[in-house]
Amino acid sequence: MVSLNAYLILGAILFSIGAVGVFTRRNVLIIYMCIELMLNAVNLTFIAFSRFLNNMNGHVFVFMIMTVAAAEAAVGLAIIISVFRNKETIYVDDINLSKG
Amino acid sequence: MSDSAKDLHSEYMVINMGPSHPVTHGTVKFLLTLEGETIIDMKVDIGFLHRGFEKMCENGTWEQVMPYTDRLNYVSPLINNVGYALAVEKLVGIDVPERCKYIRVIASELSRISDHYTNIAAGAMEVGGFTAFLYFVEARELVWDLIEMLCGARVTSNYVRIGGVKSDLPDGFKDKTRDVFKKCRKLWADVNKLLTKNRIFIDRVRNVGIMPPDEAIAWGFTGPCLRACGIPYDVRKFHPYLVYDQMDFEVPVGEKGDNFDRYLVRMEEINQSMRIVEQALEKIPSGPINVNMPEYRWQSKEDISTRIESLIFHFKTVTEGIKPPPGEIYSAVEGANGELGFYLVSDGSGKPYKCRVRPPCFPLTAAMPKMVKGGFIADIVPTFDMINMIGGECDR
Amino acid sequence: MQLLMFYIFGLGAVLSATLMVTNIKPVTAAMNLIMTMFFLAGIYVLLDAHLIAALQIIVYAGAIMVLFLFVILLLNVHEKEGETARRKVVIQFGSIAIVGSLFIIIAHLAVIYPSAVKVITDTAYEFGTTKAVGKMLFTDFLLPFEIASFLLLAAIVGAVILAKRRIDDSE
Amino acid sequence: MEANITINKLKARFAESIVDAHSYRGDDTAIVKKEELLDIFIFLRDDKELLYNFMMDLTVVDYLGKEPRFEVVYHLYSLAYNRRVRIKTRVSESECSVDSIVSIWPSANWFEREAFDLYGIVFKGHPNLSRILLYDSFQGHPLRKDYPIKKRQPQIGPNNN
Amino acid sequence: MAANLIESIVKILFIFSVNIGFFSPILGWVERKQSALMQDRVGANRADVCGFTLIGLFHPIADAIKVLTKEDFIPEGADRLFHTIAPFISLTPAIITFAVIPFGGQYELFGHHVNLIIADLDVGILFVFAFASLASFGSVLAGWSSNNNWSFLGGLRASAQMLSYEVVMGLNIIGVIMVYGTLRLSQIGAMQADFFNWGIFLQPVGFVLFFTCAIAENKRAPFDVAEAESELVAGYFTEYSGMKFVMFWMGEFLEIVTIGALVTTMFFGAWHLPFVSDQMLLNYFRFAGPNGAASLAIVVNIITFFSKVIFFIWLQMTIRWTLPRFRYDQVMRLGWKMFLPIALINIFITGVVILAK
Amino acid sequence: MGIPIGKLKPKKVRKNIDLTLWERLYIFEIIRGMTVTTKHFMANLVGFVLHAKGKKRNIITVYYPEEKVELPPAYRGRPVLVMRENGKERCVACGLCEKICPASAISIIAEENENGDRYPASYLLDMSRCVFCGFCEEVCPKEAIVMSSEYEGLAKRDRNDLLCTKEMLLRTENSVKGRIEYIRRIYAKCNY
Amino acid sequence: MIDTLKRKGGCSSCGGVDDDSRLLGGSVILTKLEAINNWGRKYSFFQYPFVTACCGMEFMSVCGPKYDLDRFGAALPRFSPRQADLLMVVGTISHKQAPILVKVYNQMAEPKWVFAFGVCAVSGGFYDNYATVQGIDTLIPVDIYVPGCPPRPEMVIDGLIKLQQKVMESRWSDYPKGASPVSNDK
Repeated sequence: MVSLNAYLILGAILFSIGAVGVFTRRNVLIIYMCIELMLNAVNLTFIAFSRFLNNMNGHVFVFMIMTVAAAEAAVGLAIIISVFRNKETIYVDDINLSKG
Repeated sequence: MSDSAKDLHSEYMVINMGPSHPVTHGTVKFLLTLEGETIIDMKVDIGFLHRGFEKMCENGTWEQVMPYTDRLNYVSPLINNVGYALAVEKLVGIDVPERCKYIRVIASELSRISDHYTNIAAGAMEVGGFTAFLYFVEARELVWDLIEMLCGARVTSNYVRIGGVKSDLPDGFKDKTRDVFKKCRKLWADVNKLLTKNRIFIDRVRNVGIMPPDEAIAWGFTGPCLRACGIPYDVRKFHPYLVYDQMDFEVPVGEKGDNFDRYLVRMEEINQSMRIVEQALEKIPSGPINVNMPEYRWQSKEDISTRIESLIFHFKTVTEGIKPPPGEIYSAVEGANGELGFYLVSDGSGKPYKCRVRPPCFPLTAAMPKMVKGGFIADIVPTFDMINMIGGECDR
Repeated sequence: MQLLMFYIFGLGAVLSATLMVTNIKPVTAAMNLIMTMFFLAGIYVLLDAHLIAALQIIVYAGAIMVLFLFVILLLNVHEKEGETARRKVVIQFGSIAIVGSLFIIIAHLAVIYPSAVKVITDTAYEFGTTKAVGKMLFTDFLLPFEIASFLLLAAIVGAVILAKRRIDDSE
Repeated sequence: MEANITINKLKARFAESIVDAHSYRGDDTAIVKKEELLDIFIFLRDDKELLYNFMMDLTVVDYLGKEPRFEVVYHLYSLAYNRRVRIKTRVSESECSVDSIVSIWPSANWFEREAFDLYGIVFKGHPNLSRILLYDSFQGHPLRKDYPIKKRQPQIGPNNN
Repeated sequence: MAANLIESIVKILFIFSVNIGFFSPILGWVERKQSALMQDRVGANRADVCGFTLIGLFHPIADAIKVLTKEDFIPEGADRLFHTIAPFISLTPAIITFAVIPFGGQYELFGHHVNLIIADLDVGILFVFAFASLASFGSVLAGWSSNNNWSFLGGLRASAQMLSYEVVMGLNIIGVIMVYGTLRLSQIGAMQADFFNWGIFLQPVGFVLFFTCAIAENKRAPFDVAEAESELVAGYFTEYSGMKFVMFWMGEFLEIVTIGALVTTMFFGAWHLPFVSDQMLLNYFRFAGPNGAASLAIVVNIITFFSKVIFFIWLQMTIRWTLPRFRYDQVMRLGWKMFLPIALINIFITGVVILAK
Repeated sequence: MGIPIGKLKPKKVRKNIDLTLWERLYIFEIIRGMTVTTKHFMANLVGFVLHAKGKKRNIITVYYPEEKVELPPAYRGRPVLVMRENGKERCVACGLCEKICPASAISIIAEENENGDRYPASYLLDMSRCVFCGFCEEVCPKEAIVMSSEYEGLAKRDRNDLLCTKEMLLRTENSVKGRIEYIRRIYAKCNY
Repeated sequence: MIDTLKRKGGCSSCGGVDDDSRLLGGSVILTKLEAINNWGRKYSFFQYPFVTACCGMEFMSVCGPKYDLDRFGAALPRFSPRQADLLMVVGTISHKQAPILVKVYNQMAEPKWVFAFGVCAVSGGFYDNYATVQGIDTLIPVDIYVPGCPPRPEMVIDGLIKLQQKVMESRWSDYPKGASPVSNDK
C-alpha cells in the first residue's frame, strides 16, 4: 500500500520541476505548460488527501482547478497570440510591455 | 479558427500548387502566397503542355494539321476539327454540301456534350463527389461509343476533312443515338439530384470565383464562363456557321458569373446540345458529304485505280499538300470553352504559313488569380475546374 | 501491485515532466506534458478517482494541450538561436540531477517515516464515482460551480476579444 | 471590296497612321503604324459606333526575309455591333518592340507574354514580361521561322527549375 | 478470479479478432466494393489464389503484403520520433475505445456472471471521449512532423476540426446521458430493452448530430478537409509511405466500426432485437438448459449488435461516397454556428421534458 | 445590346435555384442524394445476384481480358499491311504513307524485283510513334495498308519491341476483310 | 543530354540479373516468399496518375465504370508519390514538365514501377520538336510501354496485365531501383 507521503512527495517533485521550468525557460508557451504542470501537481495532492481522508471535497476542488486551468489556457494563449501579433516574438526577454 | 490565422502577422506561407497536384490536372502551377488558408497572391504558371502546335503545323501540309487539332482541346476534338476545316474552307472560299454541314453539327455537339460531361465530372470529383464523377464518366462513355461509331476513334477523331468529312453517318446511328441519349438523360438526372440542390455542393461553388460581366469581357472570357455572367454571347448564334441558324436551341445564361452559374450553364448546355443533335438527325438531308472540288482533296480510291491523271494528281496533293490562295483569315467556332478561333495565313504553298489558334481557355486561365484572390485554398478547386482549362489548348 | 503501478506512473510522470522542462522544441515539450498528464491520470485511478482521471485526459490532454499544439503550430516559431546548446545541456543535466536526487532521498525518507495521516482503506462504494462528484457539485458546492461557469464564460469572451482581429487595424 | 464602317472611321480619324486596309474574305483588316497603336485601340474601344470591347486574339507572324520582319496581329470583336476587325502593325527585327495594351484590355497580358516568349517581341509597358509557355533557361524564340523545329535544348534536371 | 481472468481474455481476444482480424481488412474491401456498386462498377475482383477470386476478398491481403514490404520513408528535415509514433497514436484510440462498449447483456454462464463488455467503467462515455480526443494528436503530429507545407496545413485543419467537433459531440451526448441518467454504456444499453426506449426515439436530433459529428471527428467525407485530395494532396499523411500510411487508414476504418458501435449502443437499442428483451430470449431458448440458453442468447446478442454495427458502417460508406466535401471554413461554421446551438437547444428541451414528466 | 440578342431567347438557368428552408437543412437533400446512390447500389447488387444465377449482367463494366466490346466497323486500330494470295505484300512502296504520316512513323526502303515491280524491301512502322490517325490508309492507292481492329498485344516492356517490321505487320486479306470493305465504301468515291 | 540507349539497357534489366545471384537467393523458402510477395504487389498497385494531356481523358475512362481498373486492384489513386507504387505517366511530357516528373519519380518509395501511357510518353509521339521530351525513358526507367494515341482502355488493361506478369517474374534483388538517372545532372 502506498502511503500518503509518497503521493505528496510526487506532487512536490512535479511542482518543483514546474517551478524550475518557469524560472529557466524563456519561451512563453513552455512557461505556460510549466504552470499547467504545477497546477497538476497541486491536483495530485488534493486527490491524494481526499482519498486518504475519505472526503470527496478534494475532487470538487480538482474540478474547479481544471476549470480554471482551461480558462487560463484559453486566455493565456489568446494573450500569447496577440502579443505575438504585435511583437512577433514569444520570448519573455523580448516582451517588455512597459517599453510599449 | 481561420480568423485567428488571418490576423497573425506571421510570415506568409508560399506554397507551390502543382504541376503534379491533383487539382491542376498536371498542367499548371500555382504559386500561392497564403496567410493561413487565405490566398493573398497567386501566380499562374502554364506551359507544361507546350508541344509546339504552331511549329508542327507550319511544318506539315494543310491536311496534316488535322490530327494536331484533335489534341488541342482533347475533350472535344471534333469541334477543333470542324473549326479548322471551316477556317481552311473560308481561306479557300468553298462551301460544303448540306449533309456535310449537318454531320459536322452532330459531331460538334456530341463533342460538346462529352466536354461538358468531363468538366462537370471532374468538378464533382474535385470537390469530393466521386460518384457523380463516375456517373458522368459513364455517360461520356456512352457518347464516346457514338463518336467511335462515327469516326473510328474514341478521343482523337481526325474525322473532318477540308471540304467535307471522312465518312458518312454509319448505319443505325440514329437509333443508337436515341438509346444513348435516353440513358444519358437518366444519368444526367441522377447527377442533377446529387449536386444541383445539394447544399454542400452549392456552398462550395456559389459566390466563388465571381467575375462581373464587364470585367469578364475585358479579360476576354467567352463560352460558358461568359454566359454565366449573363451575356448570351455564343458564336453559334452571333455568327451562325454550318446550319446552326436552322436549329432551335436556347442559350443558357447565368446571373452572377460565379462557379455555380458556370456549372448550371454547362448542365443546361448538355440538354441543349442533345436537342440540337436530335433535331439535326431529324432534319438531315441526303446528298453528298464532300465538296466536289478535286483539287482541294485527296482523290477517291476508285479514281486513283482507274484514271492515271488522278493518280498523278493524288501523289502531288499528298506530297505537296493542297494550295489555298495567299491571304489571311480569322474564323471562329463555338468551342466547348468558348470562341475557338483559327487565324490562318497562307503564302500559296502547301503548308500553312501560320496557323494560329485562339484558345478559349487561355484568357480564362489568365483571369484565375483575379477570381480566387482573397478566397480560400479550397476555392481554387471548383474555380479552376469550372474554367475548364485544357492543357492542350491553353499551352498548345 | 499498487506500489509497482505507483512507481511506474510516478517515475514516468517525473521523467516526462523533466523532459518537458528541458526540451528545446515546444512541440516535444507539449507531447511530454501530455505524457505527464497520462501518468497522473493513472495515479488518479490508483486513488479511486475515476471521474477525475477521465476528466484529466479529456480536459488536459484532449482540449488544453490540443489548443497548445494548435497555437504552437499556428505561430510556427523557430527556436531562437539564443538558447545555446551548452546552456541547454547544463539545464538538462542540472535539473535531472537535482530532481532525481530529491526523488530518491525523499522517497527513502517516506519509507522510513510513515505518514502521520491515518490511512482509511475501506472507502465508501460510491467514492470517486460520477454520481458522487456530481451530487457534491450541485449541493454543497453549487455556488463555486456557478462561479466556475461564469469564469469559463469570461474566459471565452476574453479569449475571443484578445485574439480577434481589430478591424480598424487593417488600413 | 469596300471597306466598311470601322475602316472608314479609322481612316477618317487616323489618316496618316493607316498604312493599308483591306477586307479579304470579309475580314476587315487595317495595318497601322505602331507609334499610334495605343490611341487607335482606345478609339476602337471607346467610340460609340465601334465599341470593340473584346480583345480576342493577339499573335505575331514572322515574315522572314521581309522588312519589317514581324507583324503583330490583333483581333478585336465588338459585342454590341457583332463586328470583328483585325489590326496589324509591323515591327522590324532591329527594333523589336510595340506598346503594350494591357492597360486597355487586361486579357492582352498573357497574349503579349506568349508573343514575347515565342517570337521575342518586346511589349513596352507590360507589367510582367517573362516567358510563359517555355521555361526560363530556354534559348531563343521557337516560333521564329529561323528556329529549326527539331533544335532541342538541354534537358533540365529536377533541381534546375 | 481465474474465471474472471479467462472471461476478460476471451472478451479481449474476441473484440481484437473482430476489429483487427475482421473489420479492419474487410472494410477496405467493403469500401471498394460498395463504392464500385454505387458507381456502376464491379470493383476489385481479380486477385486470385489458385484460381479462386472470392469476389475480390483477396485484395486486402494483397494490399497488406505489399504494404509490409514497401519502403518506409522518413522525409528530410522531419522529426523522426513523432513522425514514427503519429500513426500509432491515431490508430490506438479506435481500438481502445471498444473496451467500454457493450456487445451483449449480462448472463449467468456455468455459475459465473458474464458481462459482455471488456471494462464496465462507471465513466464509460467519458472514457470514449478521452481516447477519441487523443486521436487528434496523431493527425496533428503527423502533419507537423512531416516538414511539408501540405501536411502542415492538413494538421492545422485536423486539429481545429477535431477540437471543435469534440465540443459539439460532447454536448450531444449530454442529452443521452440526461435521458438514461448514467454514463455507463452497459446500463444505457440495458435500458433500451424496450423498443420505444431506444435512443433514436428519445433523442432523434441528438442522433443526427452525434452521427454527423462522429463522421466529422473521423475526418471522412464530407468532412475530410484535413486530407482533401484535391486541395492538400493527402493532407497530414502526405509524407507517409508503406505501413505507416496504411495505419492511418486502419485507424479510420476502425473508427468507423467504433462509431457504428457507439451509435448502436446509444441510439439503436444496443444488443437488443426490437421488442425482445434479454429475459425473453432466455425464455425462448429454455429448451437448451440454463447454460445453453445463456450461450444462445449471447450469440443472438452478438449477432444483433454486429449486424446493427454493419448497417451503420454501410450508412457511413454511403454517405462518404455520395456527398461532396465541405470547405474548411464551412466545416467550422457548421460546427460552431449550427450544431452547437442545436445541441444546446436539444439539451434544454430534453431537460424540460424530463422535468415535466 | 446590339443586333442578334433580341432574336435570341437566352434561357436563365438560375431561376428556382434559391434554396428553400427545406433544402437549406442539408439533411433532406443529402437523403435524396443517398437514395440515388442507394438505388444504383441495390440495382447492381441485385444484378450481381441474378448474374450469379445465370441471368444477363446489367452492369456496364466490360470484363476485359475475358470479354470484349464490340467494335464498330469504323474503328481504327493498329495499321497493318495486307497480304496478297502469294504471301507477298500488296504494297508497292510508293511512299505516300511515309510522306503523309504526321508522326513520321513509317520508313520504307523500296526495291524492284525481277519483274520490275517495286516492293518494300523494308517497311518499318514505329508503333511507339503511330498516332492511329488513319492517313496512311486514306492515301494508300493500293489498299495495301489498313487500320485493322487490333489493339491487343501492343504493350511492351521494351520500347524497341514497338518497332514493327514488314513481317510483323503482314496480315492475310481475310483477317482484315471487314475493314477493306469498309474503306472501299467510304473512300471509293468522293461524293456519294 | 543523356544517351537514350545506354539508359534503356540499365532500366529494363529487371530480368537481367545474372545466374549466380539467382542461385544464391534461390532457396525454396525464399522463392516461395518472393512469389507471395510478388503476388501481393501485383494486385495492389496504388497509382500516381501523372496526368498531363489527352491520354488523361482515356485514363478517366479506364478508371471509370466501363473498364474499371479497380478490378485489377489498381484503383486507388494516391496523389502523394510516397504512397504510390505505380507512376502512370499519362500524356506528353514537355521539357518544362520533365524536372517535375523526375522529382516525383525520385520521391516515390520502393518498390516502384513506371507505366508509359500513350505514344507521347513512350516516344514523344508525333510531337518531334523543340518542346517535347522524346520518350520518358530518357528521364526515368520505364517498365511498360503502351502505345496508342491515346490507347484504348483495353490496351491499358493489357499493359497492366503485362506489368503484373513482370512483377511476378521480378526478384528481390531487382529492388531498389534507385533514383532516376537524371537526378544528379547538373
